[in-house]
Amino acid sequence: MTSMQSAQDFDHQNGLEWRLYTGMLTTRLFEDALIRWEHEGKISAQTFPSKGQEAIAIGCCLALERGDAVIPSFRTRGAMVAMGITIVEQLREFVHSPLAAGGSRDAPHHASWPERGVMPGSTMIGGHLAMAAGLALAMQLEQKGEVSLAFFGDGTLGSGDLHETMHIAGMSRLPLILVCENNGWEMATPWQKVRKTQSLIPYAEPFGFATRSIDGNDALEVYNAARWARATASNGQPVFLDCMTFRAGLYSSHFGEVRGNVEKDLATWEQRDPLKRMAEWLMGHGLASAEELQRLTRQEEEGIEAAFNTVRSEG
Amino acid sequence: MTSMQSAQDFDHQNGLEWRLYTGMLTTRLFEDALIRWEHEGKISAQTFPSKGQEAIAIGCCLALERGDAVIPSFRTRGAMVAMGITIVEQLREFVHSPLAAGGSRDAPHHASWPERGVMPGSTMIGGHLAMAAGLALAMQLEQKGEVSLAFFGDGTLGSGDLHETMHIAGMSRLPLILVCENNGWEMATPWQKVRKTQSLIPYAEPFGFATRSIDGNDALEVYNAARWARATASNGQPVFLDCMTFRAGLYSSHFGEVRGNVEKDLATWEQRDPLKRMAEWLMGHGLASAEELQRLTRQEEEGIEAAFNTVRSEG
Amino acid sequence: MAILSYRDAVGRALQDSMREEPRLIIIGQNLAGHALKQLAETYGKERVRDTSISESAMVGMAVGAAMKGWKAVVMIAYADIASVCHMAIVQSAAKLHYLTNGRLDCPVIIRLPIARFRGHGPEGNEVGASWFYNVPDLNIVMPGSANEAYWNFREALQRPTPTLFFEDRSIHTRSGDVAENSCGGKAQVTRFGEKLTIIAAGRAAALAEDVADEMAKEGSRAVEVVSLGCIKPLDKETIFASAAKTRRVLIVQDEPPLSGYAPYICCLLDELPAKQLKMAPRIIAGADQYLPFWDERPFLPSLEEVAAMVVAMMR
Amino acid sequence: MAILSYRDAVGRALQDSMREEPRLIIIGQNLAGHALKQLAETYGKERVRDTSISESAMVGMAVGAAMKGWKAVVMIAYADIASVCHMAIVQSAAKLHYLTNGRLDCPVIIRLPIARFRGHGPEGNEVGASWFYNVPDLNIVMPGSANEAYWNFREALQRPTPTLFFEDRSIHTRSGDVAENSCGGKAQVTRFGEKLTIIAAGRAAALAEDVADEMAKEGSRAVEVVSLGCIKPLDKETIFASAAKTRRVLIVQDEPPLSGYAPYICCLLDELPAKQLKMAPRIIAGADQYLPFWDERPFLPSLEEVAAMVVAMMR
Ligand SMILES: Cc1ncc(C[n+]2csc(CCOP(=O)(O)OP(=O)(O)O)c2C)c(N)n1
Ligand SMILES: Cc1ncc(C[n+]2csc(CCOP(=O)(O)OP(=O)(O)O)c2C)c(N)n1
Ligand SMILES: [Mg+2]
Ligand SMILES: [Mg+2]
Repeated sequence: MTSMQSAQDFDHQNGLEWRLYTGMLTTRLFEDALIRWEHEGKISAQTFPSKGQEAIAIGCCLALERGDAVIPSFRTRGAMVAMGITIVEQLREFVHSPLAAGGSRDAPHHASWPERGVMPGSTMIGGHLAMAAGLALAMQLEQKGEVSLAFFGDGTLGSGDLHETMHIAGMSRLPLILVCENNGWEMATPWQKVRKTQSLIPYAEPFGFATRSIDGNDALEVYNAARWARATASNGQPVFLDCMTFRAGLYSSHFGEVRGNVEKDLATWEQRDPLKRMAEWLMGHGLASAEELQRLTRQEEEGIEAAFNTVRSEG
Repeated sequence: MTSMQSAQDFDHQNGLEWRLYTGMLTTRLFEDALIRWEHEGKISAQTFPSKGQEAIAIGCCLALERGDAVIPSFRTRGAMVAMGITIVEQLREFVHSPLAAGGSRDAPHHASWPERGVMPGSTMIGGHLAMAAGLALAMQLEQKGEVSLAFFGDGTLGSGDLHETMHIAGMSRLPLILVCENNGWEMATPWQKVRKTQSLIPYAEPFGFATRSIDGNDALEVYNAARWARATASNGQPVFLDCMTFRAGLYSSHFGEVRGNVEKDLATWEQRDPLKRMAEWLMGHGLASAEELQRLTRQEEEGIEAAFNTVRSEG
Repeated sequence: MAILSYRDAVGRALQDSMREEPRLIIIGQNLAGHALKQLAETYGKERVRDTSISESAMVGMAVGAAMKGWKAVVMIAYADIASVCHMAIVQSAAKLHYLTNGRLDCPVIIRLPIARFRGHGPEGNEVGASWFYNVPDLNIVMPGSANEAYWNFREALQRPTPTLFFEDRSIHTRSGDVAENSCGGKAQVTRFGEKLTIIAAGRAAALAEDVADEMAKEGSRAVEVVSLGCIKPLDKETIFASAAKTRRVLIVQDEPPLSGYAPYICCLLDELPAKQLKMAPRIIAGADQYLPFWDERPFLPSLEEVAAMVVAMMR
Repeated sequence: MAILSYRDAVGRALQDSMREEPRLIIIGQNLAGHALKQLAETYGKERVRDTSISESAMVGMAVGAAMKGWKAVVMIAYADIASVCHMAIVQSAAKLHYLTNGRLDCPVIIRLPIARFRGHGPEGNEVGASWFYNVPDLNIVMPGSANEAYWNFREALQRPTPTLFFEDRSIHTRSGDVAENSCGGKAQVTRFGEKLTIIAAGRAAALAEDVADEMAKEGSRAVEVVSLGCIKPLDKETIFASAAKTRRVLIVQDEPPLSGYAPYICCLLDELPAKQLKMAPRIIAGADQYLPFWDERPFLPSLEEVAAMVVAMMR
């Protein structure tokens, strides 16, 4: 029985599954639009598409509660979406709208809305993890049961900061959740060329983290694991979630790497596309029809275009 | 059967056991003298005494071969002794003798004799490990079967550089031996206050290191483990030796920390003093008498004083 | 307020801050067991936190805690180690305020004791302020007196941006009055004179005062001393006022001459209308080399050198 | 030798060095799979080494390899990341020669591409040379032309001390002749003029040349340009000669004004006998703030600003 079948408390359109689906859908379509706009010269920011990995951001962030904080990686736009930052608000950072909360100072993939739990990340691989631990430290001192969650790519294993952070967090029993977007690639380099094991769990365990390796392309499994992680971390044991996934898109919209022999993997992982699987689940459970989902996609696309026009008119 | 009983190829005064013993003895007496001279105002360098830990440096370095390189920690004076650097040569660095090979530039605990395999360390905890890996990298490229060995304290677990170095060394199969002087203390802080496990092995294994936890106060066990480590590393698998020991002296001659409730531990570990145990082994095997060892101690002490006078007269 | 030694002034600032700021934490090594035993007993290990030797994560965590409205003092063993956490200081701490468009503050002090004349060798006797001198939004304090030490510490915790606190151990025992009113962020005219202004900070400021005092003993009121206290941002008003008065400026710094407050102040003074100064400002700086274990003094500004330059400039 | 783009000149220098120096290795990320595919195929993965994202260990390893007589180029993804390996650069690489009293050399290049105008945001658009400007024994190259890029690279590998190679991607496509003879370490008078010298490096030097060219089009031969190429150590002879000739000096740098070559050169010129210059040297530097994602240009020296200052200074 996979978690897809075990989900409960379903409520059409407001139910968890629909929220997982729409969160992933919005992320996918928004990032597609960002790349398109960039190539059309309408915006100048690069995008690090999370295509194929959306379930991780959405599943984790929907499992959080008020007061929790999240630091996205450069590839976790879904975190902003799931934390309730609207497309308009996000777009403002790209185009230097006078209404941009962050003044378009930080790179848009690190844009933050601190009062709503989306914290600024770091362009330095691994650099944001200690900050996430510091948030957890403050939460521990405040004793409200809040947790801090950080996303990062599997390449972060190379950063000393990951290990230093795990060392202190484990020892201090911080309410910290580390979520690895384990897509097996660092830019154009497959994990086998630079490390021993794809899983990062063996490195986290000795520091005292509770760990789980999960199917990062199964939104419900991610969600359930994140709920468990939240409870565990809030109780004083930091958690490491290793989310196995695959990057279906390019490293970034400007990098244009060629990944050798990636076609077969791409085809395999297309079958495991989290959005597609969630759509099938919804349809399989009679909770949505193909037409309904298509309509939703069109609506979302239109909403994204409309948001872009809104934001451009603010300038 | 402990390694103490299993040793072979013994040859009076030139045999391994005698060399282990005299190496440790010289180190102990030399460090005692350094602290005494410092307190007498004759030298101005601080000393980080390896008292109680001498077996690690001596056992490891006697296991090395020509062309191998070692980077001592700030507490591994025995490495210089075992690598054949004379007391006179070492002392020159303390007193800025015109004959000091290093010109008394580096701190004397990091003094180096590169052409004889003693490389400069780092005052930054963990900072020398990547350099040791770089030496190993050069050795791997040169294919002469040489190995690189670095000593460090257990507090180094906190340094990101240790993990980064293990990551790359494991993946590149470098001929690197990491030797942890695991005395359970970081200055005035016992390991329980800052980390989960005393052993560092769980952190090294996932990176692909061959590992062994050993009695760091048993010179023969250290030697045998280091021989194994040398063969293993030279064959392309880096090795992590976790040498359990205890710091019988102060953190340093100038720091004067008070370690809470350390008396009992000190008493226990006095029984396990590597010098004493080796002396007992020699006497137990009829290879030395108590008088002979006392005479040796006096000789060594005189030699050390003589060396000091020699070096002072060079100024 | 009280006559205190420089060392005690820092201690008092820490105590008073802990008492008055309930959301202040201290992060460091060997605090409870050694360096801050008493504070740890008073405020508990939740607020006086011992960590592993992980400076990069320590600073990052302080920044994360600041995101939740906490303040932090990070205790670094000695100034040179700032290089280990350069990323965390520059990328995480100093940029937080800017990146978030002022929505988050970072009232964090990184305490960096300069370990002069203690035989630590070239990796333990540097200042390192110039590694950070051109970093926007980073305050740098270098007190030359108990008063400056106390107030600049207190002031730093009220700032929205982080502060490097370079405390010079070589003047730890120098005593002075800690005033009732804060001099935080302000330069002090600590000796009044007519003909020449010496601008300096930390040990160099103390040195300048000694020169002025020696000359005063011989009846000369030529030398005015501007002790910076805070070297970034600079109190330009006090600098310019004194320069306009004496019309001769000598700047003294311990670091080598290629950067630091000395060349920057020199450039600022160059912008004065021609003829305002009688001659171009002069600089005495440390030698452009590392400082050997054996003796740092020949390579640092000395009383004799400063006194001689004063005489030469007034000829 | 050939007309090459700036980018190709660096590529050629790397190729020629690999061919001519059998004991040269390259350490970086994404080399075999992307950045240096061809070199990796030619020289194999032993000499073109992909590693994890571990800049601190990468630099440390290069230093270790240098201890055995190897040379190394460490490829950093972009200049800002130098903060991650500040310790390895300053404590390990730059000090090796000094600490060992010249017994070991460290011919290591750290390649640091400046990622200007690419929307990387404030953690991806800095230069960071001033973090290192006051570090003894560290060479800093900042080429403004293909010629300077090629020869300073080649020269760097012949030095006993390491070199930071700040390559400015914003002038990657600028072409120029690579001369037969090395200009490594030497400043170049790239435009000859009579009345005013602009001293600059990298992008700023290219800017100065553009200003001189524009003025030349209008018939003015006022502006002379000294392109530094190597900003540390400085070629004082060329600087002083040009200053003595034109008697007006403007220094332009991209970094903020508090440190870097600009304030240092300004101080050097202050030491000239009074009246040698017609006016105090002037500086145009980047603003004392971070550069926003949205647009870096308003905060950096521009053609218009430099041209206007030239006019103002000659009035
Ligand atoms: C300290 C540091 N080194 C290098 C880089 C350049 N860089 C950006 S992303 C990346 C690869 C990241 O791989 P991974 O963590 O697996 O994330 P993914 O792209 O797969 O999501 C690298 C090397 C950086 N940003 N920071
Ligand atoms: C990066 C860094 N942080 C802090 C210090 C200060 N320091 C020197 S030794 C030491 C404790 C080392 O403990 P351990 O590694 O266990 O060695 P031991 O003294 O037990 O031999 C500390 C914190 C340092 N030298 N470098
Ligand atoms: Mg990845
Ligand atoms: Mg220890």
